[in-house]
Amino acid sequence: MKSSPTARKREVQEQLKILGEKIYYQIENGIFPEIEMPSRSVKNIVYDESLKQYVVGKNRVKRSSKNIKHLRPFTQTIWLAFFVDKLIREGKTSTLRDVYYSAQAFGIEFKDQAESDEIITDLEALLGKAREDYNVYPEERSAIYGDLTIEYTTPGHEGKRLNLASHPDGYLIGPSLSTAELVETSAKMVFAVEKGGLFTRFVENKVHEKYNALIVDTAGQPPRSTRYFLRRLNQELGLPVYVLTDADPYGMHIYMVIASGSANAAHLTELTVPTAKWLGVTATDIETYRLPYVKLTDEDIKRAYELKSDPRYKDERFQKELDVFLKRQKKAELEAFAKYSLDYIVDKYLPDKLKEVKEE
Amino acid sequence: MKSSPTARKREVQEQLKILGEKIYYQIENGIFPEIEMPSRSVKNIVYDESLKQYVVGKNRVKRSSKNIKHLRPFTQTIWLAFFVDKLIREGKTSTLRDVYYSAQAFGIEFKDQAESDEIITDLEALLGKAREDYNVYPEERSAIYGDLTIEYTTPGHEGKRLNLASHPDGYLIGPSLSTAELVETSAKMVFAVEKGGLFTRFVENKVHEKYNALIVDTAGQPPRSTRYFLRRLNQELGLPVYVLTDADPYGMHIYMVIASGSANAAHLTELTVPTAKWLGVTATDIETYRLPYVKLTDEDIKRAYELKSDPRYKDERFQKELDVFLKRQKKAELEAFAKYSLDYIVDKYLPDKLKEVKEE
Amino acid sequence: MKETFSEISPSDFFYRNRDLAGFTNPSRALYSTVRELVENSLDACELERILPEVYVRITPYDPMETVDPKKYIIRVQDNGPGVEPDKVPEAFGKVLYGSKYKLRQSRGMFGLGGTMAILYGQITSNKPVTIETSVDGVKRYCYKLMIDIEKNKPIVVEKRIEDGDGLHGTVVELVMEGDYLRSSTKIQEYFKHTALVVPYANITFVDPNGRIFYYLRTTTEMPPPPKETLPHPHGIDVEFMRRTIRQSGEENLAKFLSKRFHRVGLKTAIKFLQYAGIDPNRSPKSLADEEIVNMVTAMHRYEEFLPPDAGCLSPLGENILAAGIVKELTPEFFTIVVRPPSAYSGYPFIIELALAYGGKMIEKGIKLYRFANRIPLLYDEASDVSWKIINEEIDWKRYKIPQEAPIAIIVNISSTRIPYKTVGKEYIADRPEIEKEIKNALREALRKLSAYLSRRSSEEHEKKKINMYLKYLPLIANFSKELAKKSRPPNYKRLLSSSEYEGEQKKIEEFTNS
Amino acid sequence: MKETFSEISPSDFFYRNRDLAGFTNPSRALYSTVRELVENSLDACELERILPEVYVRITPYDPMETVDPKKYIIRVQDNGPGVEPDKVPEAFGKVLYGSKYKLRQSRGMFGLGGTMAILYGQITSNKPVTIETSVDGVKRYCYKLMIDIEKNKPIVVEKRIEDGDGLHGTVVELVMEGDYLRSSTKIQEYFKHTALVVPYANITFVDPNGRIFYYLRTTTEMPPPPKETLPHPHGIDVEFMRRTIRQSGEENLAKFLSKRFHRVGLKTAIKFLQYAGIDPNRSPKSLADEEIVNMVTAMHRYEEFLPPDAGCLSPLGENILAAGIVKELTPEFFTIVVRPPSAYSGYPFIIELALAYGGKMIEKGIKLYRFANRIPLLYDEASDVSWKIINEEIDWKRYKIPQEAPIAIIVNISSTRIPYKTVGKEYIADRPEIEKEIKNALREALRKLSAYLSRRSSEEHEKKKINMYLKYLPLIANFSKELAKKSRPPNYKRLLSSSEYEGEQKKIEEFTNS
Repeated sequence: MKSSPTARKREVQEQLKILGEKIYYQIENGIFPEIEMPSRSVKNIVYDESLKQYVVGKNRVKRSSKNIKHLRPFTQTIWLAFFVDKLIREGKTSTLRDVYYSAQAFGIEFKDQAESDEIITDLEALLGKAREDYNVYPEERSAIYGDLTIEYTTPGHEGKRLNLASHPDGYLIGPSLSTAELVETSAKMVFAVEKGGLFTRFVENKVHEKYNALIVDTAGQPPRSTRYFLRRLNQELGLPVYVLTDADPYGMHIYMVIASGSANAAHLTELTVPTAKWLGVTATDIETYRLPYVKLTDEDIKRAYELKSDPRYKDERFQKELDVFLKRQKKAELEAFAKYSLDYIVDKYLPDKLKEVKEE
Repeated sequence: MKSSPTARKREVQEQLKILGEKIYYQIENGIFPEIEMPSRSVKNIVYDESLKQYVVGKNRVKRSSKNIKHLRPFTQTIWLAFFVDKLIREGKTSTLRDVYYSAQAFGIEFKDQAESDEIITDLEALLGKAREDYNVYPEERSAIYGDLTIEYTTPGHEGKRLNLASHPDGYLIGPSLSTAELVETSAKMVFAVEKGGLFTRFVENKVHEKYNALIVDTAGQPPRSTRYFLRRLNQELGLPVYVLTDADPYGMHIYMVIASGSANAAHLTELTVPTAKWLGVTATDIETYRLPYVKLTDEDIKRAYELKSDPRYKDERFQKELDVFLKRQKKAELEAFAKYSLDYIVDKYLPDKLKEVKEE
Repeated sequence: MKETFSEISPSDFFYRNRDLAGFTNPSRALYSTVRELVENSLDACELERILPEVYVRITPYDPMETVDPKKYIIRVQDNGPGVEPDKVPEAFGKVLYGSKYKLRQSRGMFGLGGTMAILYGQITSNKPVTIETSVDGVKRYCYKLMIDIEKNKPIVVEKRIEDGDGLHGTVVELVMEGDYLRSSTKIQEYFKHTALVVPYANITFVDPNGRIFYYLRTTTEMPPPPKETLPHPHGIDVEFMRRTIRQSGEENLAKFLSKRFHRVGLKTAIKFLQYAGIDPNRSPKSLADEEIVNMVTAMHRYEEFLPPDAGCLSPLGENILAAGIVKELTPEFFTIVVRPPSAYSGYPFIIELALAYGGKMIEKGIKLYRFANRIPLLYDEASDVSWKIINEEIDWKRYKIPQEAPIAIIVNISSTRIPYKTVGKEYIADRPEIEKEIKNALREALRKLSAYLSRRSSEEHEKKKINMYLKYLPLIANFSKELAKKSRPPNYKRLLSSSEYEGEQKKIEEFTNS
Repeated sequence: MKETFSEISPSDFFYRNRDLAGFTNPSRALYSTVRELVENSLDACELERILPEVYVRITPYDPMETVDPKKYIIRVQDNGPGVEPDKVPEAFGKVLYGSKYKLRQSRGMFGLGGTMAILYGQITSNKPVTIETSVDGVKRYCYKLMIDIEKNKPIVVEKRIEDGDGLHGTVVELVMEGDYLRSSTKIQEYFKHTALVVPYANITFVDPNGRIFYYLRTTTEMPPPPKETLPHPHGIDVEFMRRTIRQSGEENLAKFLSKRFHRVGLKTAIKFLQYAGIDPNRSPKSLADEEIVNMVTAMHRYEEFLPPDAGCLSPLGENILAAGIVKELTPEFFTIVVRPPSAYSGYPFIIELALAYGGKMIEKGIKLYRFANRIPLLYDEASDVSWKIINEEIDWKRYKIPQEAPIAIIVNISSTRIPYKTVGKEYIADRPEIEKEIKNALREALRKLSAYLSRRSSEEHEKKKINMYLKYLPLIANFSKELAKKSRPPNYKRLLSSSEYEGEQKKIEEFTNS
């Protein structure tokens, strides 16, 4: 991603105007308006070996207002285009939920938020831009801490700078941070951790100083704004990203989504950090470090089998880890290292694993 | 709450030492050690009219190591005392989850986190201090934004100051912020809102400037650290607190817990803001503002009936609102105002309601 | 100690084991009595093609007694053909004696029911039963009978001849211990069900509280009377063959088979005997035991016999069933499926199935009305083959019928022999042949209901479609104006007037990530 | 068209309705045949207190036929008392004739089973049944019989006398169409169940494949033989009273009642007659019909009669049941509850219930073994009163028995009259009196199991307790040292040696916010 957030917003506005003109022209000429976009059907989602992520294939779908079944989603899509155009012009953001409710003011209905989320994703596919580019954010928030100076582009804060090591509870990765310019950092790497508890532990144990690192709390499966921000840290600042998760199939998959993206966002190629590395906690670590564990649930086992046949996991290392999960039937949490002491994970486990990954 | 966070930590350490000495003395004298604490049984939780909150009554329970059924929780409690003493000495914090795992390093078992959470609450009752005072925090985090300057007491950041209007995504209310000294503010009031989406809307619409306000995202039912912080804003800075929630029985109860505390924390009296006011969204507002609504669920209805007979709700206004809920069977979300426009809630609803509350 | 042996009479056997015929307790016995007597009346009328008028009354024997169980007088009166006076004592006072021991469809199966009711009345009240009957309307014969149970013989206590008043028919009145409190629901249900399949009858029921229930005639069409028939070769056993041979007078086997068996002509008989390797010219009585066994086995295996002719059966017929459904259920939609005759073990049967949907009388969910030779079956529904089919064999999803749709299913099986599982005659055994016919009938009915529902919904659908264009096109026009920053919306009215959009019914193209 | 009437014989009735007695199809018929014949053998032996030796063999009739259903030879041989030669034809060739039509407990109830098996054999194979019997071991009488079904009469096809070889007993051998493939599970289950309650019998079963199953005797104790008994006043009806009066020779009612009814002495008879307002000196035969009805009604209501004496019953007894359970189930724990005799409608009955737990043979969950007069009941378990009690009436939580605990429950009801619901004799009707006894028996057994389990667990508990102090006290000592900033832990050893902590078993004080 080379273009800055500001530039991208301008691009989106241009695309929306062209879309409007096209539809206007069709109607004026007595043609039922129609739009075309890449198909997001499962059949059209393919794994791209070189990008190491899922991408949408070449199939495109037409949505025509002539087709009675398309009429409603067609209108919803055009309304959304109109709505986000207005958001950008006014310098406002909206949550996914706000979009759902806002429609009513314009005579548009969504039967539930799932339906409006679906249309938001459609617009992403149509424009080839992430929803953050048109100011729509989810509510979940994750956080960052460490020596990074940013400059806001948010209206009212433009030009102001902030150093992200100034608040030890960490900074929320919200719309302002997502769209801020990255000015300067002394950091050499990024640790993305799955949990707030470990994030606090890392800050308290000065991992940012000891390792010259930025620390990111992904708050579980990271929201897209966080994946987008991780990518910027990686691409714009050239920082390697290391991911720490719980030792279970879902934890592994948090890493994988950061590195290779999700099938849901296959239509977007700028949300991944292909060079991100998974430090652990691996299935093997449970044995090596004799961690307290619980039995895999049926759900976990099912998930592990799914991942085994997922092309993103074809790497031998991941296959092996999945096999260990299935064989030992154990899972463990990041907090499990507290069995030894609160510092153990920082002072012992982290150096071990960094060494291991670098030797690979 | 008069004493500063730092002073309170010293108090806790003193209490822990006395506890240890008492047990040491008992054992040395051939007595099975025992401790005594206020009973947290439902029978011993009473509503205090003057404090307008639940408090524990005069019943006390003895936990004796002689009783085989007490032996295990007794040991767990003493271990926890030992563990948090260490935390404070080392200037570290721990999540609830970390406590659960840390026990293993000392030969103590908890069968699940619910059990360790229970013991943490016991220690609160034993010492009469909130767990934040002995450095144990939950993972949930809420946020604050607005013109407030704080000074950290966190090790490594002591004496550093930060203005909370400097990061538009808001500041996490984590351990550092909770324990910071409140230095200076130009704010005249605090808005506590239930949701991140609305929090962002308020920041974007400059509610902090228009109303000279601090904006707090409670992230649903606020974690205790946030209630503790709201109380500090109210008590130390003398700011009135206004609460905005979804229009349903659970939303109402978010306000009520901020104002009058929860039964779970009846053993602590320093987590409430008795003067906090509920702006809405009320059941009546759903009709007045013709908001999009959904039907109350069975769960909601059950909850409403429970609240009706709750002494905290005996005020006529709350009884009336609960009756409206039960009669109309409707509930609505804060985002529902987006039906009119994204600005409506700030420009129209908020002034209306502030006026209404002040006229009361 | 030596064993001593003794013989008991059939009456005595059923007296000792009355549970078996549905006379388990005072409540069940009262219901069984009403049912057996009403069925006898209906059977008698139908056999003579008389439009039935049946009057049923239950009165407390002693008005001062208030607590059930107590003694009741049960009176059932019909306008049937009456019973020949000299047959009366044995027809009503002897077990295993009656007019139903032949291969002909009738409601009664075991020929036990009426006499069992009388027997039960006698042992609980010690009162004789009163029978009044007239075959010609000129003379009415009035009997009072008891049964000598040990000897299985009627005892005539009193016999009078009265003026017939021009009315033919039979009245049975007996006294028995019953429990109306606990059986009233079933008894009323019995009448309602019966009314559904005999819309050509007038039935009046006066309950012990004096309340009168009328079930009125809405059609004068009656089902054809059942005929007696010869046994089909597939349905016989060795014992039956031995008996038939013993009674036979035919000189050779070919003639014997063609005269004594259903669906066997001379040609078929000869072809079959050749198949079985038996000389067609042999005398039937010359067959050795072993040869009889072999011939019966061959008959079961020989597949060229035509299936049994259902001409001897008396199904309800579409018209009568329709009249009953319209009268008792007033549905929004109904369909009747009459399956072609089929047979199990050599007994012919016909399945008639009706499916009714909606309207004010039918409640949500599936209500099953079961009939066997027009007898309502009310007990043990869960064990019945029809219920098994509804629950286990039908893929309801296929028919796109909404869950909890208000549906009534009426199944009537007509046969010379209903395969009940118990003497209580309450549920049909699951013979594969019967299962198949009911299944096919139900499937056909469900297809029709499914077609009806989808026709109804597609009409609604068309209307909805036009409204959608009217609603959405103006919105699209306006948003495009805003996006393109134009000063006025594009003219979408041309699209609305274009007839083009109406044709568009193509399958939706993929457009969601599902 | 006029109705024609005809009479049929009891054989003919059951021939036409053989479904009713469990002869529904070749698979069920084979099972029923084995069962009826084995039961007759066991009954005969037990009546004479002979330790039973029963040999059962099923052989294919034609070894070349391979597909079921096909013809089988069934042979059942016992060492019983044999049948008087002159009674043989009627005992085996006539329906409703037998030794069981009296008030005495026996396995057979309807006196139909054996003859039905023979009848079924005849109609499917046309072969005579072979009976060989010897009462003295000197002469053995060998009969070949057929049944004239229409006349309900035996036909003696052959009669021979052979040397008895010193062996008494009876052999029945018949040929019938059967389906062993589909009935083998039930037949084997039948033998296993039977072995559980007749541990005093040797049973050998040779299946059609030549496999031999032995069920060996482990005790020589036998239950007391059942006795014939007079009817109890609560269990009679008007018909019965009329018959008894007709046969009576007593000069007055007081004597009549005391001689003809169970539990009625002269004093009781007089007290009762005073209660009923009838002069005790009247002759029984002088009673009018109405008076008989009133007397019977009064007898039912009079509560001073002693309950029926169960002396005529032949329950298994604890020893025999224990022997059977140890032999067939080898449980970790078992308990037997024998309820005091009770009665329903004047028929005495006794419930014996055993509950077995654990061990290698009993699987997880509840397995129910049902017996009625020692007959295993294998079909329709779900409809049985015992199953209803287990599922609906027992509050299992009360007994703190873990879910899925391996439990076997054996219920045997002994009575002069078992209230079956069908002729097939497969499940017990839910009479309130019987329900109550089974429920009480089960509760008592569960209390004992519960006590056993808690005794076992409290021993484990005591050991655990001491270990807990050993584990936790050192920890407490150490943490208190740390908190108090002392240099050495306090001396906790004294606490361990104190005997005080062992006594502490007080109810836990409230300490959690629940």
